[in-house]
Amino acid sequence: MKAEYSGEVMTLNMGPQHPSTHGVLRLELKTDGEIVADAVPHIGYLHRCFEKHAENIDYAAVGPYTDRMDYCAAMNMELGYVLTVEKLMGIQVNNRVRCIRIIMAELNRIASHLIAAGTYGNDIGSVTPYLWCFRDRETILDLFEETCGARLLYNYNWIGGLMADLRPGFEKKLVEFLDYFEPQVDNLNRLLSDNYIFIQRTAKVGILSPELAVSYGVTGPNLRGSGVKFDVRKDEPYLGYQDIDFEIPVGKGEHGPVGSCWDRYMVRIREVKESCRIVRQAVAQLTPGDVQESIPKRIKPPVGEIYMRTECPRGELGYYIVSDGGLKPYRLKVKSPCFTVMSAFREVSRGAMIADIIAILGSFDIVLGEIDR
Amino acid sequence: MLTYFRNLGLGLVTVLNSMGVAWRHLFTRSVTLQYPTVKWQMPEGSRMRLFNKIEDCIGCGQCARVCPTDCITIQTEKRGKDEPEIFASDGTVIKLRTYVFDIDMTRCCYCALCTFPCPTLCLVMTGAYEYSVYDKDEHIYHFAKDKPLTIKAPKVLSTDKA
Amino acid sequence: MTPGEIAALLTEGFGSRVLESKPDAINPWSAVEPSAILEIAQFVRSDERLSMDHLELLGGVDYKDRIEVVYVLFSMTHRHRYTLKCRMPREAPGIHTVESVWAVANWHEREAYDMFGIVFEGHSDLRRILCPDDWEGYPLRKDYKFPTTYRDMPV
Amino acid sequence: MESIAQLLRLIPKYEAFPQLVQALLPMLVSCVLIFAVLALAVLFAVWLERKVSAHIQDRLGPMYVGGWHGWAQTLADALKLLLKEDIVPASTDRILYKMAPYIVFLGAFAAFVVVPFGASSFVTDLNIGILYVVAVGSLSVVGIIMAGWASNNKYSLYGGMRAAAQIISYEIPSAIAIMAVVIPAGSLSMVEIVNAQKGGIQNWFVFRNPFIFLAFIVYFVASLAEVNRTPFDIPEAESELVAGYHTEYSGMRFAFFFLAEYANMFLVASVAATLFLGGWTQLLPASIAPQILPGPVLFFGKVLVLIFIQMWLRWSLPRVRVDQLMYLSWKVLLPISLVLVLGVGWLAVDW
Repeated sequence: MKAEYSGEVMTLNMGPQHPSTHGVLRLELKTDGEIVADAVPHIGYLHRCFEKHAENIDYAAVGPYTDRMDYCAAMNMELGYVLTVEKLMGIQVNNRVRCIRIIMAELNRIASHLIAAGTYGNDIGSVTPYLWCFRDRETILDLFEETCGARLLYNYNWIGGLMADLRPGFEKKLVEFLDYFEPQVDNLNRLLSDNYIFIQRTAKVGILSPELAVSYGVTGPNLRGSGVKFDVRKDEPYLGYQDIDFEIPVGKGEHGPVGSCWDRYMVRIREVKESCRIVRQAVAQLTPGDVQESIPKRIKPPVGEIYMRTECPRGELGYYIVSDGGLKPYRLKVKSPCFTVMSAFREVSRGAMIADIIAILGSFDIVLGEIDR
Repeated sequence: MLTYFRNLGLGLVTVLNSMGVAWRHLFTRSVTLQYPTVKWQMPEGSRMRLFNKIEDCIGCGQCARVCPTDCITIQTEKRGKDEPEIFASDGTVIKLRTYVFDIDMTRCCYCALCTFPCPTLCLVMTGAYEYSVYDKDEHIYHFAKDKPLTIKAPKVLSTDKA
Repeated sequence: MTPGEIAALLTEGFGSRVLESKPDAINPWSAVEPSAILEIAQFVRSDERLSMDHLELLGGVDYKDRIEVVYVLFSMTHRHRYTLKCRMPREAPGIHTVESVWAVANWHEREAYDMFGIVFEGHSDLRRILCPDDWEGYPLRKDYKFPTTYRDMPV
Repeated sequence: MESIAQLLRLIPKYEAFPQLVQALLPMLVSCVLIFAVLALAVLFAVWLERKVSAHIQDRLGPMYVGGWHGWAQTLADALKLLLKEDIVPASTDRILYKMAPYIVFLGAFAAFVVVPFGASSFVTDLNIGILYVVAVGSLSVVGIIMAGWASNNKYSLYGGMRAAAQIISYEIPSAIAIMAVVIPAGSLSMVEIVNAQKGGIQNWFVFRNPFIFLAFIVYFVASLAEVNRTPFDIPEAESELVAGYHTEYSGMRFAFFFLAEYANMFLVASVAATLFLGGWTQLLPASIAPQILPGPVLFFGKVLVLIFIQMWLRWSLPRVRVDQLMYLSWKVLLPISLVLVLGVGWLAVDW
């Protein structure tokens, strides 16, 4: 909906303290009445200089810091970092550690997508899905707390293994949860996704064309929402994803052009179903073993550099580590998916209305901790 | 003209549909846990406040070295030859007297990296989560009981990182 | 295409301006003349054998004697990845922007400027992105001294 | 009001008062009575809303204040807001800022004069009753625009402008839908309309003919928009405009806005109940049993059902965008209500 605007312009500051900017983000809107001519995002309010910290503490101590980047999906953040250092040092982990890591990463993906769906309902105006999603997410957090003792920031993945093994009876509780959870997703769909008002609010809004998405380096559910079938778990399988069969949901544009807010939202909901399937297969592949057998006593990676990507719920997370053979990483650069999606926000939100700005921002599902690092 | 009425019908049907789902949830059991009267039952591995059994602590400083946020400060001094031999509960001999063992819970990031290298496993994370205080200094827990015999410049064991 | 072929393609295409290539490392890379970065970027993107249309990472690295800009490129169609590096002197690191080739470079270059002081000529609005606009010094440089106050507030 | 006047004559030496006081006193007493009824109803409605929203979202809602299921929660909130500091931002338009909440409440409160709670318990029987209600109902939008403009905050200004556009464009379909009831009832006075629906459920206008049933739905949807309830709560959209027109209000003024919103909700529900569901008339057909329940109990029962439906809608639907709101009013509700009036008029003429 490209509405050109005329007449003088009023700048409206949305943020950094605003109920629906998903964190401390400031949007400088140039508005004429309801139409927004230009939305300039300002970031940096949550910058905690993670990369400078990482250069001053040793490899194992960087783990808890990576949790703090994307606090909604901390498990996937640690996993990315740990896999990169293991690949640099050439450590092989046994099958039990790989399966537990897949289970934890996928459970964390379900929890993160539940936050995304819940807050998106809240941004569009209906509060009930928010409460329902957080009620289901609570069970996942209990499973995490029972295994590693923490609910949100786990430090569960260590370089070469895990902090603790699964408690007995964990698999039974997990399967019970999955059986209870899958019909709940259809419940949420009937309440929100198929609601005509919701479709009207999100279907023809915030169109991100595939070429624009690739050129802006958008990855993850936002890219798949635009119809590009690309997922690191299928494209460059790590951790044993190659012998788990699951599909990649892609936006098909059922209600209006491909790449609208509704498509991105629906890709996340379908991904939750796929994650449930992955967790079931990973639980089946669990084999007994010691989870801490290949944890090195002293972590001193060889001189060199490494770049590795993993599929975190918000997109493709990349760690670029340069090591000079010492105890501390020489340089650690993080490629954050939300950072690149945010750079495309200005392009996508040109000519939208104020209510659409919130809808577009919610459909990108950004977390400011990861953008500002 | 047809799409006008189709949209109208679609709007009505989906609105009634989502109202039906909401109606059914009116009668499902609510999941609220009324906190002050009913306490949350913590799983036994949960990582909340740190606790150090000072009798078993041999003052090695491993925990202070591995902590990412430097919230543990330890000061020890050699025990004299004449003093009686004391042993930790698991038999390791204690050669250093720790007269300062402070954990600053405001800086702690609850990552439990310190509980693993402890040789006598005296540093553990308990399940206590209700310890809010009015004054920040009360969050610095002092576990050491002995007094320093020879007063000398405090040698801070934890390497002072950036 | 394997990293070896990519390295060969680059040296054959640009000869002397490709300084050094290491296709067999864990992360295959080749060092490139900073002045030729825009041409190589356009070639790497437009050439259908390479078609690197996804700039994954653009980051600065501060080695004691030089500052490097690292471009990790990925191709959606051929599914292969390659890294380009440009080495610049520490005093006045400057390089041409690749924003016209990959739009994602806009914010990544602003972050490299903010953290290392690398000036990207031709960039649409080169401002600091993470630190406040009037922040002195470039935080991620190795010789960065922490300011004690910022606008006379203790830091 | 006549019954109140007789009651007052029982006071000894009532005739000694000057003539003017004798005329004004009944009005004052009935005004206080209406305010008390409204305040009690609002207290109950706020508590009900929190309980309904809680159970829809699998929560419990207020449980502690005042014992069983926290019945005194709203009273506690009102007291809290009374004690809260009443901030008036520096560069606001003082007079407008202070008057806005009272004007919004006035719009709802004044309309209760003509609403018949029971057979004889109404304040006056204006012969242009329903026209008066529609006229006074549009007063609250003036208050909202005053609040939006006076609090000198861009978000409030947006909220005020949106409220103006929304309420004006939804008054027309609701007024036309009311006409669909006035034609068969033959009179504008609310008491006449209720008398026309006496004698059991089959005489209610809602079931009189399909046109009036659709008019009831059109009126209900349009009244939702007039009261700023989801899916039309755009003036105070939490996720876009922070809190819309009452962003800068705090303390007692904010409580008054809250009171006004629920009073408006109450007014709209009572008008709908009087017009379409036969005000205080009985449910069972007159042939089976005469009216046993007193009028007001039946009336409040119907009003509570309608208020429950409004709350139920609020917690299960998302919010529409401003242009979709306008589309719904001008392109959907207005044509349909015109057709309905045509239909009702065609049926009312006995060929």
